[in-house]
Amino acid sequence: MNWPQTMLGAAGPHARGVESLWWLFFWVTTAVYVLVLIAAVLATVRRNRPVDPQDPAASRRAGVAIASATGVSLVLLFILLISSVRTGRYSIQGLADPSHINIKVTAQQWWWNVEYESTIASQRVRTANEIHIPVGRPVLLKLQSTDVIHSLWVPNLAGKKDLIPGQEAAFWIQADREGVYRGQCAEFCGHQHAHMALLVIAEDSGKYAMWLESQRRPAADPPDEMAKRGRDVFLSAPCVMCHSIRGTGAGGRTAPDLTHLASRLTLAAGTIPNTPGHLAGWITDAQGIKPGTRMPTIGINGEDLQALLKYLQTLK
Amino acid sequence: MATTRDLDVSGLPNFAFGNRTLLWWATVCLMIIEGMVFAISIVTYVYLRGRQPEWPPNLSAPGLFWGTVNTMIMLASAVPNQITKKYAEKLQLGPTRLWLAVCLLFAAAFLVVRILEYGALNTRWDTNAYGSIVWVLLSLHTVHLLTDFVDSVVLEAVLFYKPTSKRFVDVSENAAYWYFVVLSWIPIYVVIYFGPYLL
Amino acid sequence: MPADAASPAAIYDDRAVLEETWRPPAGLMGVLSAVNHKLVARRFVVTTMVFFLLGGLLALLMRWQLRRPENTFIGPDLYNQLFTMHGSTMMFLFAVPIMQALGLYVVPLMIGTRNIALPRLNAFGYWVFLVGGVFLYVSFLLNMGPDAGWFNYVPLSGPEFSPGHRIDTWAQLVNFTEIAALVGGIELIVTIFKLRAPGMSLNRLPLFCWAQLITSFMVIFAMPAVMMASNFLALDRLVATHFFNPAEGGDAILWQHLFWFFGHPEVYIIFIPALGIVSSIVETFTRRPVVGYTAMVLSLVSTGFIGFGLWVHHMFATPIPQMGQSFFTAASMMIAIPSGVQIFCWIATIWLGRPQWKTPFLFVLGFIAIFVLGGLTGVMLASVPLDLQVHDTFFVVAHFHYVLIGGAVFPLMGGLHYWFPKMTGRMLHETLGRWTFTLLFIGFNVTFFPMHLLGIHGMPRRVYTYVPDTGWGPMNALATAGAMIIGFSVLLFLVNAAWALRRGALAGHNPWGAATLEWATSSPPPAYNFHPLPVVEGRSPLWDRSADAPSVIGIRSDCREVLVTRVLDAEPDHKVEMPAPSIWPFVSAMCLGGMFVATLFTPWGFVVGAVVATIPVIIWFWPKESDHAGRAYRHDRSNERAA
Amino acid sequence: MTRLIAVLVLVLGTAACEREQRRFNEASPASGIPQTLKMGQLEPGGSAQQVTIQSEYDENAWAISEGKRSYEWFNCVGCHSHGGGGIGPPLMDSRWIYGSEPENIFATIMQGRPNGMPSFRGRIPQQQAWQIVAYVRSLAGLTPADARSQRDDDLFYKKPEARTPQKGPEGQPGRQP
Repeated sequence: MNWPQTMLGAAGPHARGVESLWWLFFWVTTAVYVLVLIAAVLATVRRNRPVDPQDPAASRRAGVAIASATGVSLVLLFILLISSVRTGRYSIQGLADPSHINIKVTAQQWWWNVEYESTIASQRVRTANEIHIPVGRPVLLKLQSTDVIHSLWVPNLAGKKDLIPGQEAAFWIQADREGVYRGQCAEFCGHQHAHMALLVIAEDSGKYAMWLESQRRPAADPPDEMAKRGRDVFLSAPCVMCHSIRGTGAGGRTAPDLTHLASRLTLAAGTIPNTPGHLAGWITDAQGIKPGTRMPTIGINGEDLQALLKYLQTLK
Repeated sequence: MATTRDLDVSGLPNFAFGNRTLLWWATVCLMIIEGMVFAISIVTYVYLRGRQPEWPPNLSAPGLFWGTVNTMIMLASAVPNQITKKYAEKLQLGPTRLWLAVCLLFAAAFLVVRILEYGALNTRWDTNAYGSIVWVLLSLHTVHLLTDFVDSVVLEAVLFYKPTSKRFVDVSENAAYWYFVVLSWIPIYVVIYFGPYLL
Repeated sequence: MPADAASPAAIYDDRAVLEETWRPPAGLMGVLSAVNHKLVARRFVVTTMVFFLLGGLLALLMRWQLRRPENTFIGPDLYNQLFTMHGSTMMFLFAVPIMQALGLYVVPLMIGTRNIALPRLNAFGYWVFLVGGVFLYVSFLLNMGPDAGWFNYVPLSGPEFSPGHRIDTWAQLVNFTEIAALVGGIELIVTIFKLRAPGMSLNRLPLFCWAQLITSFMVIFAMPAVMMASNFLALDRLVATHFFNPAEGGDAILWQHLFWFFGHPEVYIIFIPALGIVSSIVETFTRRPVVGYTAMVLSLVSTGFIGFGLWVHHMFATPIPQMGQSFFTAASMMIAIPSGVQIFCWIATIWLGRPQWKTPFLFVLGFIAIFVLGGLTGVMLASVPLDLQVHDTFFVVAHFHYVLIGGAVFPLMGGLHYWFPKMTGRMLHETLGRWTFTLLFIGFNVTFFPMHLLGIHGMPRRVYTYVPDTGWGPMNALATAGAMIIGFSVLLFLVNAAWALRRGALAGHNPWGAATLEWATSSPPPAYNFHPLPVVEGRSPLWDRSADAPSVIGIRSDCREVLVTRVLDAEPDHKVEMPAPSIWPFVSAMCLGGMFVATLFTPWGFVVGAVVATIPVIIWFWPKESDHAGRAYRHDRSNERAA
Repeated sequence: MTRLIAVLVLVLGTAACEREQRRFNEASPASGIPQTLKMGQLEPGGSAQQVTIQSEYDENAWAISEGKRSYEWFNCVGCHSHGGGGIGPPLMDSRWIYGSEPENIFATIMQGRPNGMPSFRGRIPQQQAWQIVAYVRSLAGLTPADARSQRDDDLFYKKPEARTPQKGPEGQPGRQP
């Protein structure tokens, strides 16, 4: 589960631009800091001090030193300003590319709803907490929020962008290297702000197309008897009030779409790995793992639970 | 060790008017605070207007009659206010009491008209953002009218009870604050009543 | 003024009579009705330090929860209250008020007058502040503490997503502390403009007073923004207005604009008085006036102005047009220049002067070391692309602790060590002071430097825990250890203060050999501060005081008379009588507090409360015998007549 | 005098604590349906002692707001709209066909009712069901005013529940007043 989540391991053009800007700022400010510290230490421990602390000549020389130091800092700040504005302009540069992919990301209290848009209704894909993108192609994320302010931030790919209820924001990301990049909500949004992560899985175009194709298919019929019984348990449990599985009667829109749950790497917005054990723990005691989450504690155990787990694993 | 160059201040007066007094500077600071409060409310009005295609959103603009009447009364009240200030700074007790009473009449008048103004707004505070900001703008100014009215009433009572020189300074400062309350109504009046047409 | 004709001849310049006229009343009534600026200010400093300790305890609890991943020491609900209370306490109940309280104590002494300009208003300001602080902590203990962050973004803090009255507590706290700050601001401006000793023209005003003056003007211009924002939020939550309801024309970003238009000047309101303290300490402990007086004053003024022009750098991640953001990048970088000039001037002063290694001076060196680093990370945050990476992460937490603890708490600790002898008459223990500094310096850096790395490696702010696989565990454990060290150093300071109050060495008039006027009085100063009032001849009154230095005579001792001087050249203008101690500011503050708390539960609480709160204010203003103190009034009580 | 203040603070304390409590995982007040449930006032012999189920969610602001969210997420709005009724009966007035006590409303949700009220047994978990019960009672003004919800971030279709007048449980079937 330890996927990269750092600003210094840039895997996309936007993040790379910012990383080089960071190192420019870092070295300039470190140099200034060291110089100021040296000046302060020398000033404090120097030996041969002027007899009259207020002698005008020394004061004038000090005035010249202050003026020149200020001049130098002005020039340095100007350099940093220009480089910052140039790097900033680069981050909106992706708009020109018409072949970009449109994804609508809706942030809700404590998970991310991801929808791959398409003019043909059957081509649309709805998944949660994971964004698959092809390597090398710019991706336009349309950001919305249905409740409070969240902030989408995948440090390896780009900066963060707030999702404000009542407004839609456009946000560009692009990955140049394959890999799984972890991101997290960066604007305080309530009880489970700490466990609201998402994964951006960058893969080559072939794998991405195969993944998209598989996500478009409805849920496969359960192969064996136990999985079939699991589906019946699912359709008669509280799950149907909120979740949806295309191909079955469950059509709830207020919670993640579970049609391809088994294909996801994590559960509960990047909090726990997607293994049967964790899935069982999450179903029976969601509040234990994420106290305050909207998933209620479901009273399923024993035989029903095993059947349900078996069924959920078939949802590849 | 009293030396010859000591500064003898025993002859100085023990009260003064205008920007020589402490109270004048405190009132100016208060005016800056109240001015910022009004300015921020007006900026909020303009900001909210910017987010709406139609303003006021499916409501009719506020009726102009009572607002304009009230503005006239307030501007007119500047005359007795100035006279009160003149007599106060001449320390003439009788005329100061008289003209301060006249100011109180004007204050009572525009407070009554203000109640009618609320009716002419054609919206409640909880209808939408427009209603909220318009009610807040009008209510903020009304709070200032009320506090100014209560100040003047208390001052008038004090002029009858124990009129010392310091009280005349207070009357003169109260007149200055009265100007602020009346003049700060002008931009709010323009925004509330002519905002729908101008913005 | 008493009727001169009937009463016996006025008594001028008599120390014994002065002593009697200015003596504060004893007993509980004396405490509740005190108007002497030193009594009120000392109480203010102690109260804000208590809130500092409470805020520190909250911080330790937070650090203890974060010391390892998926810790269950504190749940999310309590943790959200903890970090909101920590932020609100430190910003509203400690940082801004303590700088003003220090100003209320030192400024009247430094400019050579007998009391603050509007003493009863000063008492009222303290009581309103106290009611606000007690109200916040009682609510917190009743599980009603705010839990949406110290800046309380809507719609999370709106009526739909914050049920109950937790956020209303925050909104009312803001009202309390704003009134106290505004009132303090007004007093300091009027005092510095009108009550300076003759001869102290504006270009001889000490830098500490310049800092307090500019801070007070920033308070007056900035605070209304948050007052309106918190009242808009309270209206939205209690009477269903729609300022922040996107469906009915409101907007969530309106809150951010209103709050941060106040928010950024607020951090300069905390920081600029600290610059004043550093200037005072550097001047005294290098035995030389600060180099470039005009440059320092202009830097303070320009920091104050530019401070109002960069609030949008808190909102770079919101969908605000890119072009607008670059303007704020430029403004945010430009403000580094005045601070830089001041640092260079102090270093030049140390270079030319003869530094003494006393505790206050150590805190100034600590300030330079830490604040400069914080200022430079601030330049990084000014750049939009960099800020989009590290905004709302632990990098920002590290930045603002470097500029707030480094930039304000270090100078404040230096200031407390510097003025402690003047306030209490006792010297703090030198070695204990040095240990306090060393522990604080080490503890601070161990706690907050790793947070820069945490922020770069993706740890967001305000998280009650984190997943183990992120690898943030070790650095968080290190930060928690550092927080413990900070706790020890604050404890050490308390021990030092407690010890010094009883057995500290007796501090004479001027233990540090300083230059400013407050060191001309005894420690602690008498109730009337100066007898006779000094006449100022230069920027360092005590250092270049000639043998036959003139002083002011002809001020009455048998009533609380104070000399009012002109704004620019401080020429004597007229005399004013200061009001005597009165209980009514206390009663007014309690009624106002009752009104604000009642508004929490019913909108009618505001209307009824306003009427109830007006009564004590009118009585406070109503002329009464008890308004005047001093022997002049005891004779002609019977035949009071028009002047 | 100080004892009086101490008592006052204690009372204030419990009231405030109660309203602000966030109970994430707690067994709801009455998991099964109590045997004392009755549809009518008539019963042979004397009136038996009535067991009252005091759902502490009534005074809890967070539970009521969660109940409001579940009310909208589970599409109760479809028939009852926001309390004004439509296909289903209105919930804001004081006319209760099957009783207004917490356990009556809980039974209605669980068992379903003729003319279209579906049965949600097994579909809505216990805790969320009791939160919806608390919200429905707050719609009718049967719960303390300061715990009810204020306006929400949607179109302003009606006054928020917190400002609807407080009503006592006068004369409904199923429970003696």
